[in-house]
Amino acid sequence: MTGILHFDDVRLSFAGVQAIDGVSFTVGADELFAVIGPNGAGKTSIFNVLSGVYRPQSGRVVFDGVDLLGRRPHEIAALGLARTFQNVELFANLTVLENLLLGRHHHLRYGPLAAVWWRGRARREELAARAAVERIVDFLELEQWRRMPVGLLPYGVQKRVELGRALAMEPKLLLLDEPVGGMNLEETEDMARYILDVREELRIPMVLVEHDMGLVMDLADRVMVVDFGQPVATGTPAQVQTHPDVLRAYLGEVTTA
Amino acid sequence: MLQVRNLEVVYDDVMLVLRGLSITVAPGAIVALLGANGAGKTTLLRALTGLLDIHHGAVVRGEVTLDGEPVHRLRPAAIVRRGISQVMEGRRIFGELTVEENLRLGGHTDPRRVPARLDEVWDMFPVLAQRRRRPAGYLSGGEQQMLAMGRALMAGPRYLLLDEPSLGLAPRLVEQIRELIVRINATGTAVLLVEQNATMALSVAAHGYVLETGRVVLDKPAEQLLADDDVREFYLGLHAGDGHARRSFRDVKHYRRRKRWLS
Amino acid sequence: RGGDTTTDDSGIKTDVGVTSEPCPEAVDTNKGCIYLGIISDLTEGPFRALAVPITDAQKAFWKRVNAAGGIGDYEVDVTRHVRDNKYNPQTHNQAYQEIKPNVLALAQSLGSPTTGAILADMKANNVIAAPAAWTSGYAFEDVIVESGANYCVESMNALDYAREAYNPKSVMAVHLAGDYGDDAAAGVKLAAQSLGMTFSAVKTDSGADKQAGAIQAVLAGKPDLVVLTMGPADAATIVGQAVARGYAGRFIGTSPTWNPALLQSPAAPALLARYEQSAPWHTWSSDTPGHRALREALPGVTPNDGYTAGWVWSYPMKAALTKAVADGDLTRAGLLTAVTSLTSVDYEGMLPATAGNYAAGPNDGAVRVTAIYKPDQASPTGVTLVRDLFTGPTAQAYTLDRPCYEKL
Amino acid sequence: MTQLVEALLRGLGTGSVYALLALGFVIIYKATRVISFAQPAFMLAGVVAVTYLTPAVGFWAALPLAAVGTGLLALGVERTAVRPMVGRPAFVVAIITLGVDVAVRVVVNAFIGLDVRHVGDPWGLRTLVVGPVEVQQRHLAAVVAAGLLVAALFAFFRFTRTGLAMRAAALDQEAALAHGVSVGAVFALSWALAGGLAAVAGTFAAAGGSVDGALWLIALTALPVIILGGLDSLPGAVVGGLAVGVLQELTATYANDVAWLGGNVSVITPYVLMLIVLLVRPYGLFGTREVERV
Amino acid sequence: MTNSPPRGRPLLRTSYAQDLALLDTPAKRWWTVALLVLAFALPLLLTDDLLQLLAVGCVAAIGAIGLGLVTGYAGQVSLGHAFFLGIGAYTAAALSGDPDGRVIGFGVTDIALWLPAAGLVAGLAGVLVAPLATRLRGLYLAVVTLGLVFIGQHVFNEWSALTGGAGVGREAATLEFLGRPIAVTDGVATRDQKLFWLMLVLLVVFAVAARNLARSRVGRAFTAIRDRDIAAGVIGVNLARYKTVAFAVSSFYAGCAGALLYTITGFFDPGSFSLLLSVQYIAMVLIGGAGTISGAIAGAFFITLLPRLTRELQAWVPFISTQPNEVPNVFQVETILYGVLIIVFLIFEPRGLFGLWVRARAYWKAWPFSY
Ligand SMILES: Nc1ncnc2c1ncn2[C@@H]1O[C@H](COP(=O)(O)OP(=O)(O)OP(=O)(O)O)[C@@H](O)[C@H]1O
Ligand SMILES: Nc1ncnc2c1ncn2[C@@H]1O[C@H](COP(=O)(O)OP(=O)(O)OP(=O)(O)O)[C@@H](O)[C@H]1O
Ligand SMILES: CC(C)C[C@H](N)C(=O)O
Ligand SMILES: [Mg+2]
Ligand SMILES: [Mg+2]
Repeated sequence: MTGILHFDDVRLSFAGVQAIDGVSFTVGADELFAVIGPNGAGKTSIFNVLSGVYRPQSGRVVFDGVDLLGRRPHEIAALGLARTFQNVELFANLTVLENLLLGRHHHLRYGPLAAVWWRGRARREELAARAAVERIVDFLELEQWRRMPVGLLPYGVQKRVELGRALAMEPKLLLLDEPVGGMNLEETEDMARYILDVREELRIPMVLVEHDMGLVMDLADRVMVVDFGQPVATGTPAQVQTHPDVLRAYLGEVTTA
Repeated sequence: MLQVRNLEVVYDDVMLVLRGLSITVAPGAIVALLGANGAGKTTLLRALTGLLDIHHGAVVRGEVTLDGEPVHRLRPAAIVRRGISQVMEGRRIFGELTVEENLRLGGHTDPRRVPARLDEVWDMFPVLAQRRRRPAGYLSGGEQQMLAMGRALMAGPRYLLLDEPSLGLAPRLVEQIRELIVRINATGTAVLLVEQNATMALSVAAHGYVLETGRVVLDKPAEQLLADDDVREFYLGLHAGDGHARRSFRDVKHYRRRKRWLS
Repeated sequence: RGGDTTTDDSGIKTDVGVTSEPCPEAVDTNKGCIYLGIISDLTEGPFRALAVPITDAQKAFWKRVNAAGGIGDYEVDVTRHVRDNKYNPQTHNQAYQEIKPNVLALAQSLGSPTTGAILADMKANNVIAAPAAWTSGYAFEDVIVESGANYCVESMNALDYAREAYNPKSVMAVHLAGDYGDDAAAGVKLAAQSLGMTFSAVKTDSGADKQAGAIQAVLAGKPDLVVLTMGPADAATIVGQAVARGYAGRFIGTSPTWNPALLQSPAAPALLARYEQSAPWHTWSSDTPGHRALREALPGVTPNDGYTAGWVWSYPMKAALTKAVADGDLTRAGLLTAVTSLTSVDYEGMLPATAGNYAAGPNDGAVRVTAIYKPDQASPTGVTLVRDLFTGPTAQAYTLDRPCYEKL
Repeated sequence: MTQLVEALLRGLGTGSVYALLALGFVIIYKATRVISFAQPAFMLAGVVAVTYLTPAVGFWAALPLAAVGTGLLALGVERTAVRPMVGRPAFVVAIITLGVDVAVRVVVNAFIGLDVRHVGDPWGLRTLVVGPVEVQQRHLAAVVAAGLLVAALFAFFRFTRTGLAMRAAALDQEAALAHGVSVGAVFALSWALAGGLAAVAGTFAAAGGSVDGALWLIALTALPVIILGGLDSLPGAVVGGLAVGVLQELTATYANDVAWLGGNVSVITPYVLMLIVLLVRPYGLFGTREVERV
Repeated sequence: MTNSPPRGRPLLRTSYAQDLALLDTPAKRWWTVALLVLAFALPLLLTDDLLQLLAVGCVAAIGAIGLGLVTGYAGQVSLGHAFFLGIGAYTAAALSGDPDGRVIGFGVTDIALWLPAAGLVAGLAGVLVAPLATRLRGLYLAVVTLGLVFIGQHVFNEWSALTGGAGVGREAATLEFLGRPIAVTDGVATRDQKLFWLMLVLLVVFAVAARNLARSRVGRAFTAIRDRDIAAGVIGVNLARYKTVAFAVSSFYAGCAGALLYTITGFFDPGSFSLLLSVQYIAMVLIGGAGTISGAIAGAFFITLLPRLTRELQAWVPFISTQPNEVPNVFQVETILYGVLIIVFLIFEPRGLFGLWVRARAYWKAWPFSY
């Protein structure tokens, strides 16, 4: 089986709640894979398992040939897995640039002693990181916000910075948790554009969790629907959209919003 | 009748956010308030419920009246007692209290009615009833939104202010919330619905306002708004004049030519 | 940067802390002023209850000296440069640095560790201090003009007294840490050795909740005599609890362990029955010219032996100043010379006439008298005399060759 | 055996005092998410008030009067020094309370004067003899007082509307405000309660002994106690207090000299116990786990 | 590098290198130079007792910078600073102590040896404590580190062979460099002048080092941990490692500060390393403005000078008694003022002294068009 990510029969429970109940899926090397499902279905939990925040009771997660289970978040990040968060998790007191530089944290290698001395290695690496980050600023059109503490930015821009921070990690796989949640139409359209650009220009495969069905149906290659921690259906957007279980569990009578 | 007249609000003594804004919510009505991020919707709700203070905001001109009586100088508790309740943006449930305790707190100003109202809320949100003794922080986003609404209803409001209730909710839940709003409204409670999801908001509201940079730019009955070209273009994502066809996100134009050197 | 040496009209050499202008509160405005500093524990430290009366008594003492004509052509001011040390060595040092450029000497430097923090600098700059403490180490420091028996000698006398009074076979020293407590405990140890008693020592900390260990040690060790060296509240806790839990022996507290208000405490019955207090000199209400002058100088105060101590401690400084003026050299160096050549100090009867021989060196100059008191509801300071100033055989025979606390 | 039982009982007695002290901290923490370092000063103020009032009105009237008085003092401090800090980081407020502690203690010290003082409690050093075992009455009194107060407080926070409002305000002031909770009143109430409790705790701490300026130090023992029990847990404060009291008394009785730790080891047992427990349970024995999710 | 910005356009940057510079505007450069010149000239203007106090301030600033790194930057509130200061002080004092004295001493009197040693031993202690920090958060960590102070104090009190014991104390480290004593008055300068210069130079070195650390990936990782630790982990910051680094660096600074602090008075006792000392350092960081190096420095001087200031205020409050037996008296007022000034400061200037400075700068920038 090819693919960058294999999620195999994972089970995770919290004191009485089965958050993930035997979910399996594979993400192809160049795929935009969407996960949808009702609130509390376990979508964010899947992401948290992937990024090492939660440790599941059973199952297997293989990313790029490496078993992820038991690894700590920063190790997983170093393997090339980046994500955004459902509720913006930026470092609010830092500027956009600093947030993006933090994304490059593990691409910088100098240690505390070099940092104290600064001249030489630390400075060289910082300059390189800075150049790399500027490319992302450019890519996501963040020029005007560069030096603002992100806490002061409009919500939509914050979400974009978060995407930028994930891109700064130069990931092999990108996880997006509700990238357009809480955005208005215009901002949603912008974000959709950036997601498409990431795919087309950077060729990074993605897993997308989103409630905006329009976005999911337009962008995703394949969609998995989960409910109560269990997979309900997986298939192309068109297949899923008409699946009776999906309609019942998730979409309700209205098909697309 | 809840009325806002020529309201001006500043933050930190300098930042003028609402610039002479007027709206009216009639008893028993559903009114939708649309507007881009940062238009001032949340600020308006804060002004209505007395929460400007703690954000270093203040009403500098204009007034908010409830049945003709000015309320914008009252403390939040007094406003809640007069029948205005708010569901805050971002749910703001008390993560470390149990679900039931969250609800009880909602009834803080009207303790005698708490048991009866609790039952009503359990009826309306069976999921919550199942989780009544769990810390609310462990609920998923949607569950938390239901809890926040239930909590506001515990005060038995005549005017319910909802700040983006569909935020982060699954389509079916958005649908549920929509129905819920209708049901709540059917009991005689007026609803002021702040939404990004214009489709949902305008499908329940009788009247709608569109806010931009602190001013009301459109003020029309809902069906007229639904037919408005600008609203269709910017809030509903429909092709002007093209019936119900939704524009695909893949077809959104680039306004700026992207540099290609990056890849 | 240090005063330059000048010579005044009457030919007396002066440098720092002596002015020809009158003191701020001068009796005779034609006289110059000698400024002495006071660094004491005035607000929140553990010895505040003692330090405040000590300081007051010293002010009264020097006021009396000034009223009686001052020292030569000078009066003495101890009010201008008063600092609070909070019983903290660093604070003490800072206060010292602050007032050092303006004072000739220190009328009071309260506490053993605090004084330790400025000792090196005092020696380097010839700054004399009257300590408010009785550590035996001071006998070895020329710049310190101590008064009365030190903690070590006082404990020896206490044991000699106990030997006569009820002949204990075993003794336990319960003491705070530091030169202060160690010094007293060392005296107990040395005396116990020479008197053939078994000795044990228990260190404790101050605080109502920190005495459990000491109490347990007393109960477990069942010594015939316990010598306490600590603050009044802690002493009462130990006496009260130990007796309540069945300890049957006796207690002696070394000064300044006593406080008259302890007689209102729940431990009062135990104190009245089992406790005695040793002291380097007589209590407030005694009948000597010095005590009478003290009471006159401080009318209306609640009796407290802090006053007595502050008063007594001031005599040698007065003697040294008088001598320095007589020698025509009121510089710091001159004052030091005066101190090291002092052979007696007039304590106005508060200490024996032999006391105050600073020229004689540590062992020969050491004052070795102690009085024993017992609690008494009727007396103003809550104690009555059981044994007048005496020097026991142990203390008499002891050679003070180095600070006692080093021998614990 | 008798020795062990007596040590345990003494431990429970002092432990109850610690528990009472800890309750004050917990209440303020629950309502405002702040550790108030002003508690020691309030405790001292309360005790000193009792020492002044007892001769005039008797101990049993003096205690509640002093508790109320101290509660009012705490209220005043809250109004002037802490209220302006609403919404600021907990640590800044904690440092403010330290400033308050310094200032209040100086004033109280002035009232203590030059002599030690006494609360004039009815128990003194009297003991109760049950078979071979002797218990000090003041220890029993402390146990009973702690038990009653904890039960009352627990019921208050769990079952009353005000109690719930206090907990809610602690978690999210704005949200609580939006539901009609007067956050100001919550703060005031919690400080007043904590102040009153401090006075009671201090009185039991001083019962059978004397009051001097150093008594405040005992209040610091409440810090390891609350951490041990869990910062926001009332039962935790009690269990933590009793555990610390008993352990301390046992150490004092059986192992006060440990070769490598020196003498009077019982003094640091609370901190050692706290370290060990926290290594195993980062939120104390009963503390609420902060909900952490992204 | 000569790619400085064109004249007259100070804010124009033509390379990332300029952008990364420590003092990135001419104004900042001028201010810094002026401040340093003034600081180095101070010994010619002030009396010895003030210089000594300022020397203490410099050392306190080193300690405060250290605490600022772990608490202000990395968000790990530590009340254990006194413990690390103590470890540094005793390491240095023991190393440079007299081998034949009453307490442990090894006769290594050169500051070039005992200062780094003090820092390293304290840093090591910090590394040992760090595992606690990785498990605990917020106030739990604060109180646990406070436990460290109590336990440390007990050990210091009891281990009299090293510390002299409670209420006794010992001599501090000897200030000697290349066999020559530093802290002695000679024809060129007084002891206190030299002390001040020495401490000032050390402060500059430590401050620049901290500033470099703060703007590096390490400093960014600290802030990330402070603001959102879970997210920091997910984007690749090794939480355990950086918390450890933060504690190690902070304790290193504390160790050095502890070693130097008492050389100024020459003598210290175990009672010094109490909760009060930790609290003073926390106050320095908060009052200066958490999360800035210059704030920590300003806060350190504020807290160091405050007691002196309150004492000087005596002269301005004539109606308050100077008699310690009357209430209220200056000594009480002095102590109360100490508490109250801290309170007032924190209430009215939430961003600390640093914030005050930012405001003043904003005001003068607009000058003469003040608003
Ligand atoms: N840390 C946790 N502790 C306890 N329960 C948790 C925790 N995290 C999640 N859960 C529970 O697991 C279930 C799945 O939650 P999750 O956040 O994964 O849902 P979701 O699909 O992302 O929902 P939404 O669309 O609302 O974001 C929920 O019932 C939630 O209460
Ligand atoms: N506490 C505050 N202090 C200063 N400015 C504020 C504050 N709160 C909001 N603002 C500013 O006021 C403007 C209106 O904000 P508001 O939150 O009312 O917008 P909104 O329409 O609710 O936006 P959203 O859709 O994102 O919720 C924004 O520009 C915002 O930056
Ligand atoms: C008189 C006392 C205040 C002195 C104290 N016992 C000391 O030696 O430090
Ligand atoms: Mg989710
Ligand atoms: Mg809003």
